[in-house]
Amino acid sequence: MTVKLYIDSIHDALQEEMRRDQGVFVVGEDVGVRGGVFRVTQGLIEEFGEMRVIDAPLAESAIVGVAIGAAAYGLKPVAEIQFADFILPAVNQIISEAAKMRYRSNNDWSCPLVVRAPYGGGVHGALYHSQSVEALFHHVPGLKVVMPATAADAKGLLLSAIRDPDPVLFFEHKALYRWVKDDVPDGDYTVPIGKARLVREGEDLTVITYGLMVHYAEEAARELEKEGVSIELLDLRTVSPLDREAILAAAKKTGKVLIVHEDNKTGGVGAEVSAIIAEEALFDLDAPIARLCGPDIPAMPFNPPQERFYMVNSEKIAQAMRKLAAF
Amino acid sequence: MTVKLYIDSIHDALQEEMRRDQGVFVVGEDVGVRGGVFRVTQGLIEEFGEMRVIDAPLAESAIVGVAIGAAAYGLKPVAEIQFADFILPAVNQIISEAAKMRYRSNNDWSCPLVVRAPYGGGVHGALYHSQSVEALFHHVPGLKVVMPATAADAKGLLLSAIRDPDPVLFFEHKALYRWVKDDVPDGDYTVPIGKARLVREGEDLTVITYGLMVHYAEEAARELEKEGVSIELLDLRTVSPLDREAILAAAKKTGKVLIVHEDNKTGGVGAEVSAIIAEEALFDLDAPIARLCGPDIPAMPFNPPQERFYMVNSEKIAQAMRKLAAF
Amino acid sequence: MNAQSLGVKAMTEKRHEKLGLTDQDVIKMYRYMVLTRGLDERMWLLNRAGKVPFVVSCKGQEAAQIGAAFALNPLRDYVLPYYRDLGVVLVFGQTAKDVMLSAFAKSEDPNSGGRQMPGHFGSREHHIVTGSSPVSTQIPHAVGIALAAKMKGDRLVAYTSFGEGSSNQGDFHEAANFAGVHHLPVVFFCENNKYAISVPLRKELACERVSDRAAGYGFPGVTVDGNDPLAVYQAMQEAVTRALNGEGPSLVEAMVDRLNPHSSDDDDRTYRSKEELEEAKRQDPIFSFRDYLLACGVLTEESERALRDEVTADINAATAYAEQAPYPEPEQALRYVFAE
Amino acid sequence: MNAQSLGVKAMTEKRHEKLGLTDQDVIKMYRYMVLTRGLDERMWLLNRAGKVPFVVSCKGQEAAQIGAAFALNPLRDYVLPYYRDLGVVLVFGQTAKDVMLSAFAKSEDPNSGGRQMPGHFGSREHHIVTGSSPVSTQIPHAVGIALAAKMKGDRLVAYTSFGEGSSNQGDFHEAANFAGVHHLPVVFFCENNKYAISVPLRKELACERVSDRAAGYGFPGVTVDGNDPLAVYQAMQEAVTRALNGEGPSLVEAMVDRLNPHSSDDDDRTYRSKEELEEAKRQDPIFSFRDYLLACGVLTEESERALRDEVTADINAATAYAEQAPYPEPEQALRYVFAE
Ligand SMILES: Cc1ncc(C[n+]2csc(CCOP(=O)(O)OP(=O)(O)O)c2C)c(N)n1
Ligand SMILES: Cc1ncc(C[n+]2csc(CCOP(=O)(O)OP(=O)(O)O)c2C)c(N)n1
Ligand SMILES: [Mg+2]
Ligand SMILES: [Mg+2]
Repeated sequence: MTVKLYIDSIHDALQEEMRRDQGVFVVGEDVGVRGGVFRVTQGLIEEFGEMRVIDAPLAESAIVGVAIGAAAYGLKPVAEIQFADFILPAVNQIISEAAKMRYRSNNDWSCPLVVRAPYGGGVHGALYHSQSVEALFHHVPGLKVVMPATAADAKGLLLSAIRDPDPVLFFEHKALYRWVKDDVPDGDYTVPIGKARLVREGEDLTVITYGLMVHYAEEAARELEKEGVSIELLDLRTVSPLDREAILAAAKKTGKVLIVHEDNKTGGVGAEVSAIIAEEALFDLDAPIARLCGPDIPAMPFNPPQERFYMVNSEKIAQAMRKLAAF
Repeated sequence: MTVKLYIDSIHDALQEEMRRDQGVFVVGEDVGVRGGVFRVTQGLIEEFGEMRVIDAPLAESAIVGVAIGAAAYGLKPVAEIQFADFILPAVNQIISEAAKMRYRSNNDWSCPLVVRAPYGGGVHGALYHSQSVEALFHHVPGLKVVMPATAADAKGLLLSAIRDPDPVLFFEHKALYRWVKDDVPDGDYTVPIGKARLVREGEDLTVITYGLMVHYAEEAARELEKEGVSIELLDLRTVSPLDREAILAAAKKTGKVLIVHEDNKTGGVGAEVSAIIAEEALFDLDAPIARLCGPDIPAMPFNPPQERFYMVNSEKIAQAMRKLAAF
Repeated sequence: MNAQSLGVKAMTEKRHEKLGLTDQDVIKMYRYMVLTRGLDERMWLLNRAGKVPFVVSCKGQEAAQIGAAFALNPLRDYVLPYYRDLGVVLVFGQTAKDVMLSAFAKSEDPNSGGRQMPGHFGSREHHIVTGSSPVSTQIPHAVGIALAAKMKGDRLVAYTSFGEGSSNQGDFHEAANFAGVHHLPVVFFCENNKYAISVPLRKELACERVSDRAAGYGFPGVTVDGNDPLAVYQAMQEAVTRALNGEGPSLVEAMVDRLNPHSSDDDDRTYRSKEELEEAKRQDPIFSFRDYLLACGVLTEESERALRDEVTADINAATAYAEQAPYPEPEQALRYVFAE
Repeated sequence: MNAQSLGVKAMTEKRHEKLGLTDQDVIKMYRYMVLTRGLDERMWLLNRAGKVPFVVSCKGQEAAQIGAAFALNPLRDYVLPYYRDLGVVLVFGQTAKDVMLSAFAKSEDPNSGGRQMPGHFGSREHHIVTGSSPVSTQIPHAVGIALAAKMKGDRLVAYTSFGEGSSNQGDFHEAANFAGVHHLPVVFFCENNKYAISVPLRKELACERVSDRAAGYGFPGVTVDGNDPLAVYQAMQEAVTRALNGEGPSLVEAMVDRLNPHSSDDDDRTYRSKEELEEAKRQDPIFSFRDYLLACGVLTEESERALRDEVTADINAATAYAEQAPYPEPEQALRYVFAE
């Protein structure tokens, strides 16, 4: 175990897997000599050369589309989209192609592709460098969507994603890169895709969340503990496929559920989590299923007061917890 | 009132609005001399000329992007995407641009654009001419998403959409085009965006749906009536913004809710409908909130047995109604 | 090229020999053209008879396709064909039976197990990469295959085809540029049939030729007569040689005529004049190539008839087999969303 | 062009007169260049001082921008500038105060009310169409504006700018083709600064010049020295004339140098040599244009200094105003998702 930054554990996963497997390569904008605009791929071009660390032309549909071709041929591309907001030009390649290659060929072809992208706000990123985009993809059969909250999960899930035989979208929260550090097992290990993590056990209410919000929810849970309210906190880690068993178990345990995400509320991942509970654990509930999410505005404004207004934070979560606990 | 086909009422809305308002024009693939591959725009080029009925080059991002520019300039473009499945190359223009122009300019610019697209399956359309795409957009603040089930609604909603000061996605079910006909008011009228339609009143359980499924649910409701089960049936008509009041009223009335859609289940519009109910009407429920939707497979296969397997139909709905009624 | 001028020229020279093609080679080419045409016409008939729900036709584009495919090596190269490229997948190893199984959407369909419409080719065994309906998405995939092969040191060519209309999609542009930057062994093959469904060239493109676009990606582009399989073969061979020599991609545009409506769902009478269509039919590449082969003595009237009879027998057997073959099981629709 | 050769030539001729520009015009051009540079440098300083969170710089590209904008008519034309086009929006009517309000993300920011990063221009009043961050999306919008104007019979030019890296996006291709097909009055202006963040030209593009791409869309493309505002003006003027005459779009590529890192978040030392940057700084267009104006007697040392002082005073006042201006109210973030 070594305490590592979230960003470093992602870097290490890439580096170690590129050493282990010649088929793994990285392609994206500025991933080479610049080492990525966030420095996730720093040093990789020096170690693995221009052929395996490809500074692509500025064209996301090609970055993903070319990676899909390489994946079909048997390589293991890890495509980087510079900001999750800029994945949209590649949506056709992701949804029409990557997600459907195995299915449409009746298992003859496949697409073992990873698309990495930094997402999320609270970093003065304004409308187009702050968005959460998981809701566009969690609905799409054939895609897996992973959103780690800790350094340990980031590495273990990224290794799982690269070794996965199907396409995986891997979203990294920008605010976590250099803020979160935790114990990361040394060497090779994987964290399974599709399994949630019970962050803390509690009796009074259940919070289900993922990404940056896991940390804010933890802060809020510690706060509520002081007030005598004990919180069960579930980190989904993978938003598609959802870990239904863990969701249902956590919901049933306390009978009160608060779903939290940074993304806009309507049609977000939280809606599906809520619907699963309402479909399969309704009579275990003692309170309406609450959602605390970003407001339904296009995205996070640049100016600090409005950015703060948009962001879900630990105070807002604590407030929602209190309300639900009192129900 | 005249009994009209769904497709004809869409055609008429376009024609009448183009007569009324010089600013309205149509742009898309094959919308001109061919009159659209489904013949929705038949005759328009003859009446309004090549300048207002534009056969665009095969490039959806440009079709939408150019229309956005024209809308910003003050015209009222109606862009046609030949099949909803092919809207994906235009997703960046729709989500990054159309949906955000008003917001990002602090109300200085706007985008009064309509994007029409035929969607849905059961027409031997196979994987890429059968998809429902509303779930990709209902999450996006700044977009309205309209999905009429009847000829009367199709015309009234399309007129509302064209006159709307903001972007509206207007999805037309292919199977309804020449199958459904109903009483359409003569002349100019609008149906408000964001208002659901109570199709039938009932006491035992509530079905909430939209599009083609409204008709299948009606068939099933008639069937169940014979069995002594009375069904409240709500046609959402607009999937974004959802008509929360109508949803909650219908849910509370019977205490049992079945949500039906053709689109894949996970993360579909039904999840949000369920979440709204679970958040605001939980204690009015007498049964878990059920969803009957397309399975989570990439799309509808071409061969008839598997296409039928995918499609939700009136028998499957009747089955789900019986189960819920017996709860 | 028209039939007559080709025939006359052929009296004095066997053009194919100059290209390194033997008499056997050109007979094979002709057989593939006839097989492609025969399958296409049969499927169209079956559609009109209500037996298959949808067909997309390659009628008129066979010479371009067979000329192109013969410049490739099915054991070495990969193809990412568009929906009309029936001739190419036949040369790459799909059989009449495979084609008919796909038309009838039967379980044994090698492309998709009956999941996709006909014309959506795919077969790992035959180096045919699975395709979809949204146009042009396959173009970056071809670039990715070429990139992967280069990384692994595999010597191959990735061939991808598309219509001139589809060359207006962003994916064409982005992929061509990527291939140009990395000097990848890709051949971009544009079958320019002058229509995108009903939209005529003048509303599709403002440049003279699609091949004019290659300069914007730093590689050569040529336009050839797609009714002449030997001209296409020659241009493709040059492109393949460049690719194999590490000189990078090429764009080859073949001018062809679409002799059928866009698909079985289309009716072209609203947008295409009878005269235009009749003129195109007079240029039918099957006839002109036959005339050439007869004129230079590679085929005789009898051997040509025998060849056609063999092909017809093959198609009949394939149709009969496919018609009675079973559909996939309904619940099997749930399989292969992910690896199992 | 370098300062000296320009200066020497200028001794014998006033190049701007040949282009129909008066002495007053070129002084105005120079003033705008100086104002653009001054605002840019001030914002960079404010960022380094921790006062504004983000800046994207146009340093080195002022001559291209001002040369381009002067060929347009702010009352008639519409601009869809990319994030570096500060010079263009100034010519179109934004003020130093507007720019500073945007840098500080204050409520009065005319672009977005403080919602967007600086460099995301927009102002209906000034015919500046609202822009976003994803590159190249504005290019089809420009085509749409030109289309709408043509439909309404309004005589105007839609100008849109982008970097050479952004010319690799599908949206560039699709929009250019659409404009070509419809002969629309659009000027595509590419500011080729030879980098897309850290990615150098040879990894971005395989063609010699971005202007080579115009042929693929059936309209002319030219490449000019972007350090020479008069050369840019001339090329732009030809493009504008073509557009207004109904002859369709043009692509003008200006070769420039980016004198700063990509943005305030970037550090260019890992990918750009000191020598290269120093050479670029020697070509600084502000100095060479000043030398030209001095050499041909349009400016004197004193009038030039006075001009600079005025500009600085303007920037100081704008900065002071913007710094103390209020932020928007938090709950106002909920407004204008839709029309109210
Ligand atoms: C992205 C996308 N948009 C629209 C369609 C519908 N469509 C299918 S083929 C076609 C025309 C293609 O024209 P072209 O590329 O010239 O090929 P051709 O059919 O003429 O051989 C269109 C519009 C599609 N398949 N994909
Ligand atoms: C679609 C999209 N992808 C990535 C980015 C991130 N990004 C911003 S500017 C830039 C480079 C642009 O290069 P170029 O077009 O040459 O313009 P320059 O900045 O050099 O003036 C990149 C990659 C973006 N803004 N949009
Ligand atoms: Mg064509
Ligand atoms: Mg650049």
